[in-house]
Amino acid sequence: MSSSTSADLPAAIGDPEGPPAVVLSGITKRFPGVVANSDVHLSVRVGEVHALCGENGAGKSTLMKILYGMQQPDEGTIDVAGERVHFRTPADAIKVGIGMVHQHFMLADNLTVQENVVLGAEALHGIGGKARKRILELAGRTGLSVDPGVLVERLGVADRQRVEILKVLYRGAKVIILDEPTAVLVPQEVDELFATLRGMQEQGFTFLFISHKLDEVRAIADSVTVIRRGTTVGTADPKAVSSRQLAEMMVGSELPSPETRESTVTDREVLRVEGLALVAQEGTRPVLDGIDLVVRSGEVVGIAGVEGNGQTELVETIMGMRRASAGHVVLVDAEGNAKDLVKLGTLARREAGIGYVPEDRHRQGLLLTQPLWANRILGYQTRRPTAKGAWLDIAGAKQDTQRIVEEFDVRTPGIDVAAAALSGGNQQKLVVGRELSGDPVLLIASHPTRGVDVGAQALIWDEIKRARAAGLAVLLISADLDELIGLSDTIKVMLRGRLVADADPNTVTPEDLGSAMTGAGSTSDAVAALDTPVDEEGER
Amino acid sequence: KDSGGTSNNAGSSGTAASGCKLADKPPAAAASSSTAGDGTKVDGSALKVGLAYDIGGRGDASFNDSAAAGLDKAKTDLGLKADAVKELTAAPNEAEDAKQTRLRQLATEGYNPIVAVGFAYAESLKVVAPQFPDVKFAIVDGAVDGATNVTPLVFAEEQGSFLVGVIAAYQSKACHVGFVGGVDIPLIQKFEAGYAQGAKAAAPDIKLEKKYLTPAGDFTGFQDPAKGQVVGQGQVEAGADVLYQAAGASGKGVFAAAKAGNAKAIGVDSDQYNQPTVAESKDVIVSSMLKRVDVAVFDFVKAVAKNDLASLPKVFDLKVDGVGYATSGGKIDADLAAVLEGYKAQIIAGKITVSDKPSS
Amino acid sequence: MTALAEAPLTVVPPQRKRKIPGWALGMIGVAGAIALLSTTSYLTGVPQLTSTGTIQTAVRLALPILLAGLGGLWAERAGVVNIGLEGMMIMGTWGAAWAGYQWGPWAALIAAAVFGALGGLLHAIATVTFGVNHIVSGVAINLLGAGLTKYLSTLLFFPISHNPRESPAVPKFDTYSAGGLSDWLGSLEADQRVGISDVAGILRGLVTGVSPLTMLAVVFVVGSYLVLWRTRFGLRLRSCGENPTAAESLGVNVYLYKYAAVVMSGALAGVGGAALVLNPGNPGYLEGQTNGRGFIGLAAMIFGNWRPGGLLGGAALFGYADGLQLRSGGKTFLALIYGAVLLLAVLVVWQLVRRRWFAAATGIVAAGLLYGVYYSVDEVPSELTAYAPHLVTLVVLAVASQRLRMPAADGVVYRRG
Amino acid sequence: MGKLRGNLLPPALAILFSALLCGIALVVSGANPLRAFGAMVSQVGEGTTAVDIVNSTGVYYIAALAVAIGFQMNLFNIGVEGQYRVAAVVAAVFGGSVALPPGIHALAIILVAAVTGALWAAIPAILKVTRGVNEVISTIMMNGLALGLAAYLIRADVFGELRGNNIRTPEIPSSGWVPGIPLGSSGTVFGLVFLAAALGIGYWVMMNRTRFGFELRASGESSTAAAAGGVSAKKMILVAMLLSGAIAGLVSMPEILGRDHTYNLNFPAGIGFSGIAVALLGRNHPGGIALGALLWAFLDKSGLALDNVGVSREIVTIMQGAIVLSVVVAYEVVRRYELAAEQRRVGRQLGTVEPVGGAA
Ligand SMILES: Nc1ncnc2c1ncn2[C@@H]1O[C@H](COP(=O)(O)OP(=O)(O)OP(=O)(O)O)[C@@H](O)[C@H]1O
Ligand SMILES: Nc1ncnc2c1ncn2[C@@H]1O[C@H](COP(=O)(O)OP(=O)(O)OP(=O)(O)O)[C@@H](O)[C@H]1O
Ligand SMILES: [Mg+2]
Ligand SMILES: [Mg+2]
Repeated sequence: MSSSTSADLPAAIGDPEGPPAVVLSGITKRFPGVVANSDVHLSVRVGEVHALCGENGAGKSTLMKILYGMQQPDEGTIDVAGERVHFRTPADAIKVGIGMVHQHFMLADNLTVQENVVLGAEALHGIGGKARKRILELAGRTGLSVDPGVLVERLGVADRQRVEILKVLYRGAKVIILDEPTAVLVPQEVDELFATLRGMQEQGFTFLFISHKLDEVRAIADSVTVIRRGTTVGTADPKAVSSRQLAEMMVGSELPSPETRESTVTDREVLRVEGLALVAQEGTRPVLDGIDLVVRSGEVVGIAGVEGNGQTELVETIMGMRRASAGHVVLVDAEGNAKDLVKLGTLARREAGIGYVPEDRHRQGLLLTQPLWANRILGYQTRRPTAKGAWLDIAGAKQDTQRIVEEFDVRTPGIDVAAAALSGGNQQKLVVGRELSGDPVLLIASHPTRGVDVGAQALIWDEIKRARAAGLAVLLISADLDELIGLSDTIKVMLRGRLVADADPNTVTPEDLGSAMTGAGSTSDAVAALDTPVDEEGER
Repeated sequence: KDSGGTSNNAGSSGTAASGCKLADKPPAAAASSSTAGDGTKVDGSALKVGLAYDIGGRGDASFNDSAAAGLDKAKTDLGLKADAVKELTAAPNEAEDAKQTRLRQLATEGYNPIVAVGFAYAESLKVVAPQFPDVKFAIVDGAVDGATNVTPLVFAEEQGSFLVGVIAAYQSKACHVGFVGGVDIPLIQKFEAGYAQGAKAAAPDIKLEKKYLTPAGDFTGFQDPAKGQVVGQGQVEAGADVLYQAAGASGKGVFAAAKAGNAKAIGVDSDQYNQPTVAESKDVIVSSMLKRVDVAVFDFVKAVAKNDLASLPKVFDLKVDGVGYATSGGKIDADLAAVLEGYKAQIIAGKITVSDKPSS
Repeated sequence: MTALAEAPLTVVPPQRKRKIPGWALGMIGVAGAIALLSTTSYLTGVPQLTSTGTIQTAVRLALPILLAGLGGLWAERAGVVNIGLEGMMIMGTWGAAWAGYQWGPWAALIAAAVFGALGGLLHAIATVTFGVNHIVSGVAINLLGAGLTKYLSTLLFFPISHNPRESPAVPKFDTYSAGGLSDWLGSLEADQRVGISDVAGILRGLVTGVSPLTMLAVVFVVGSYLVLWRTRFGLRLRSCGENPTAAESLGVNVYLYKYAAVVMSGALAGVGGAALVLNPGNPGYLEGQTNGRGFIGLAAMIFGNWRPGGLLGGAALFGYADGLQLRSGGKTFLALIYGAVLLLAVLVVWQLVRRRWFAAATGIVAAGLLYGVYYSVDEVPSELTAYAPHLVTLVVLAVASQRLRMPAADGVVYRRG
Repeated sequence: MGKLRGNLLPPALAILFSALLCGIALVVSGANPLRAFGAMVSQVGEGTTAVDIVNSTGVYYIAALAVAIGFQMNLFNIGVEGQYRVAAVVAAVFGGSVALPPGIHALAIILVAAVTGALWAAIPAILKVTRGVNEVISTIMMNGLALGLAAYLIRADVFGELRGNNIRTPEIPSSGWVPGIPLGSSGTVFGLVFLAAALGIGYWVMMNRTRFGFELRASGESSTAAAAGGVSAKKMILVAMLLSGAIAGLVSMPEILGRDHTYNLNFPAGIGFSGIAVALLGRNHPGGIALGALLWAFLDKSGLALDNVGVSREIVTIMQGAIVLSVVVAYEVVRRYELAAEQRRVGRQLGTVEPVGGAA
């Protein structure tokens, strides 16, 4: 498969009338404590976009990693273009024309775009000028317009996504696996991506496409296979089924919805952020710039924004994990005492009544090797029931953990198992349960249901709604626009470190939000631009 | 390619080859006779002798080896039996109690006398010696206050160093000599003090370079020839053309520097001209300051055998040939030898007192 | 996707245009350092700062540090922290003495590399295969290296050298000088003209009495750069230190590259040990000979920002500071303090130009303090100058640490799958 | 039960493996391993060896605790070596130059040692927190500087005094001594061995029962999770390092207050590095560290016996290195195995091991 340009059809996979591009049969893969894939069958025709759907942890990524040679199946066979193959490493899969864009970016920040692209495929065009020429040729196709010599760390998410696709193209892959490529993109970017895919499809590329967003699946896929708890449930024609039907195939039950019924917003302010600014360590360009924000008791304020526009920084600055360079964070407690937190540390802010569900539960939410009850203490190490003064109250912590496990339906054999042994959804339920336990007046929830399966998602939504009804103020950050629209009482759009628009969740559509998020301007009455226009000079 | 040892020493100022303006020579010595050899045959075959070496032990080509030589001499001369001898060696950086254990072990196994080689044993002996009042201990380079059964075997290193200082002054063409000490501790300072005084006595205008490789407490200075070489080279380039080293294993570096810089060198402790490990640079070694640990150890064992410890000198100095200088290699001609004997006689006679502390 | 390409979607740090390439920056740094030294030497009347001998010494002392640092560089570029360099270096000294005694200096070099590589292999097995914490494994290897060589020399050297802690003398490399050039520079240096003599002294130090080992080290530095940054092997190796998961997903055998890098690291450290044995002044192996140089090499590498050129600078700085204090002691050390005052003055002006008032004020205070020391003290106590290199390293790291960037996955235990 | 197995199995395997390795090395070099090991074991009964082992265990234990505090949060304090040396000098100088009532005097010395150790550790801590300087490198550099500072402080013209060929700080009057438990001819157990034990208990309580210990372990396990949980990483680094330094400062107190009563040139080096190894052996657990310290001390002290049977004592160093390396490997293997086993157990209990068939 040396230097085949993507315009020719590859020798192995090409003929639409020939054998299927990929056939997986009887794939079984066991991990300690879980069978990720069990007797999976999948057949992908040449030139189609084949979608793969299923709940979290259903085994989609595992299956794709097996097809890409990153993991070896315990049982089962793989045929590519009618030939039996055995992949020991990704290199073997690449050799027969399979490429994969992973769920999480697989890029080395401190290497250049060119280095990232040619890595592992140096045999094609070397690592010098010839490779650069080839990259520039291919870059146009993905819409990438940066110099191959820049470091990847300088790129935004969409560009990184393009580099990932470029990597696959560069290797001359004809079967391309896209594992949740749209998770980090806004609707407009998704449309662009789909346009690219369709173009490539016409040239003979075959796609395996994974997404949790069923509308997207129906928009792009030619056929869809549903996986539930490690096994294939069936294959469907996406044009013939509704999103709802698909979802029910995945879950095997009714779908929950995030919609809030009636407004519980009061006029008692709980959080007031004024002129909050944050300057990144090097350079003087502000990451947060003049943020003004009010969250009232009983209100959910949602922040929409493309990843990397400062939402993470906003949350971490409000939590005191980053030092604001200007502005105030005023919290009003249940007795009505206002207090400026901007000089305080994270612990003091938590003690003042903020609960915090961080965006990454593995890195920020949990101590993975510690038992569940020790995780209950994290963030509450100064308060009852987990501590008495400088001493830990281990009995109290265990008791309260037991309560959370029961109330929040955390599926675990006990509170002494390590947090790592739980599945993602159960881990998240534990985190949410913990953060709602300290009688918070304000909950900051970052992507509270990201990567959580439907059941857990419904429970978490219910709990947030319940606490809201009881007067909790919630600041919600989510990339899931349906969740955002469904849960929020007010939505603010964040772009390049500023809040640029307000949206009304009752009328706004995800598309409207998407265009506001990319700065394309409001296309709908539901989105009202704020009077701080985007600073064009900041684009350099 | 460099043809070995011709690198010019840029620093050696205009006085090269002219030598020092020498002070008046001391009066010739009356034919000195050593006090050794009183003829009577001593029998040591009944003794069990224990030796506790300092770091390095037998084979260190330095004072441990010298002590071993004394022991070997006792075997041949006093009839000491080979299996009635036990030698143990200290480990680098060991704790105090390891030294105590070593001494105690020798004592409980019935060895008597026991020689502790090195001042590092002083503190341990203070504890162990009183526990074995019948055992006769000796300590090289140290003393233990108040312990009657510990014989100090100390040396007047400054006297020997004085004489090699004189040699350096007579051998220096640039009237500029150097001293390299291993670690900046009082023991090594004695060498420096005597050397400087001797050189000044022979040539009042002489210039002296001096440097210690590491400060007190950091004993790596005795184990780093690379540093010795750098310091030696530095002194040669500063103009010194005779280097005296008291730097343990680092001294090899000093010799190498002297050889590379066409300078001369003076060894220490034993006759280094004949030492295999520095054979490469033996031609630059004009003399060595001898510290006769072997003599001291032998004399001690002999005194124990005779049951006559009082006969041992308080200090092994020039008078008892406890220190001296080596003449191997033939670099010391008759004139110089006469001068040296003259100074030696003056020191023995007490006309010159050699200080054991550096002047500055 | 053209519309998207125009709108930057993320808060991207502004692209800093590197107008000046790295090598040029290095040249400017070197020129600046020479200017600073020659000014200091002139103002304080201490010619030793730039004399041939000082530079020669600096080169010699820097050599083992440089090689150990290169070893560290290879390992850390592949994501493995190697604090076991000291132990591997010790194994190298032993190997060099053992083979060198029997078959001459080239054999010594090879054996040192092999012995060091064995230490590296052990580190790789522990850290890569078994996923042991890198520091922990390094500490253990230092213990093991010291123990093993002690044991082996009692066993094998003692019968020949009669000293369990020392090997018999090992034959050395001849040294080479650039004949005519060296002499001409020597006459220039002797002229005592400000600037010219200094530069001549420095250059002469670099071309006089050069051992093949020094040339080899230069080759290694340049070679390491070329291999690591200009070949596909190097790209793959570095990718293992930046994002091993990504590398693995592209078919790079991360374990293999990590193994290769760590073994290479050990080999380089071993050669660093050989440099100690084969340098003039060292008859052969000697217990305790490395004396912490492996750790210093690691510091030099960090100082050099995980790059060969920077490492060269770090090793040179260390060798220079050590050589200076060994050769001329407290007086020149004071001169260096004076030099530091000058440097600070330049920096303060720079900060003032950039309107960084706080940094400038800090600089002024520091310069004032240092000048006070310079003014009031005649000679720095030798106890303190002996560790000048350590102090310099500490100060430089304190000043520069935040500009350093280590490989992103350095020290992170990687597991496949 | 499973937990116990997970904690005891790895070190047992590692010791066995290392003994095997060393046995092979001994056989290859022509010695009899059984005789060697036998000599080591029987050495424990000889003279004061047993007591020496206990004393030494105490010293290693303190050093290892100091290291372990840092290890708990992935902070590598390689600088215990320098911290205890500087603390020892300063405390000895202080103790020798003040007059205080008995008891209070000793307490004051201990306090000074702890504070000095903490201050010396504060430098790398502050550099790390404010300037991001890697603590591994900075503490190594600080070890060098500690040697220099100690050498300077005991200069005869600063705080030291000459004793024969030794230099030491003024002797601490008996009011500052901490009496030991005399066991007659078997030696004297240092009184401050009990300080070590108390520190161990305090360490356990702190780690497992206090907020600070929880925060420390949380930072070690995941700095990001700790930060989100309100643990300030900078504060933890600072406090952990200071605490580690303070405990390191106590390392030499048993010896100085219990036996030496002064700091002198024979001050033992390398305890800090042994402390690292012992902390690794004991997996930062106070009980494990105690066993590790005991093992280390045993190897150290009874290794002296190897000289008696003509085996090179260096085999002990090899054994120590091999034990550390194999113990960490064994811990890692067992840890992986146990995590997988736990996940399997949870999976079994929740019934996810076998999926819900292919029900469509
Ligand atoms: N390396 C691994 N070790 C142990 N278990 C694993 C491993 N990788 C995946 N699993 C488990 O296998 C199951 C399937 O995971 P997989 O990542 O394939 O799910 P997915 O369908 O891609 O989910 P998502 O929608 O979250 O991406 C999960 O329960 C997960 O816990
Ligand atoms: N590489 C791995 N090694 C061991 N266990 C793993 C690995 N990857 C995943 N797991 C385990 O799989 C379970 C969940 O993993 P996974 O991340 O796939 O879950 P998820 O439900 O998809 O949630 P998330 O969105 O957090 O990924 C946990 O028990 C986790 O510890
Ligand atoms: Mg997942
Ligand atoms: Mg997935």
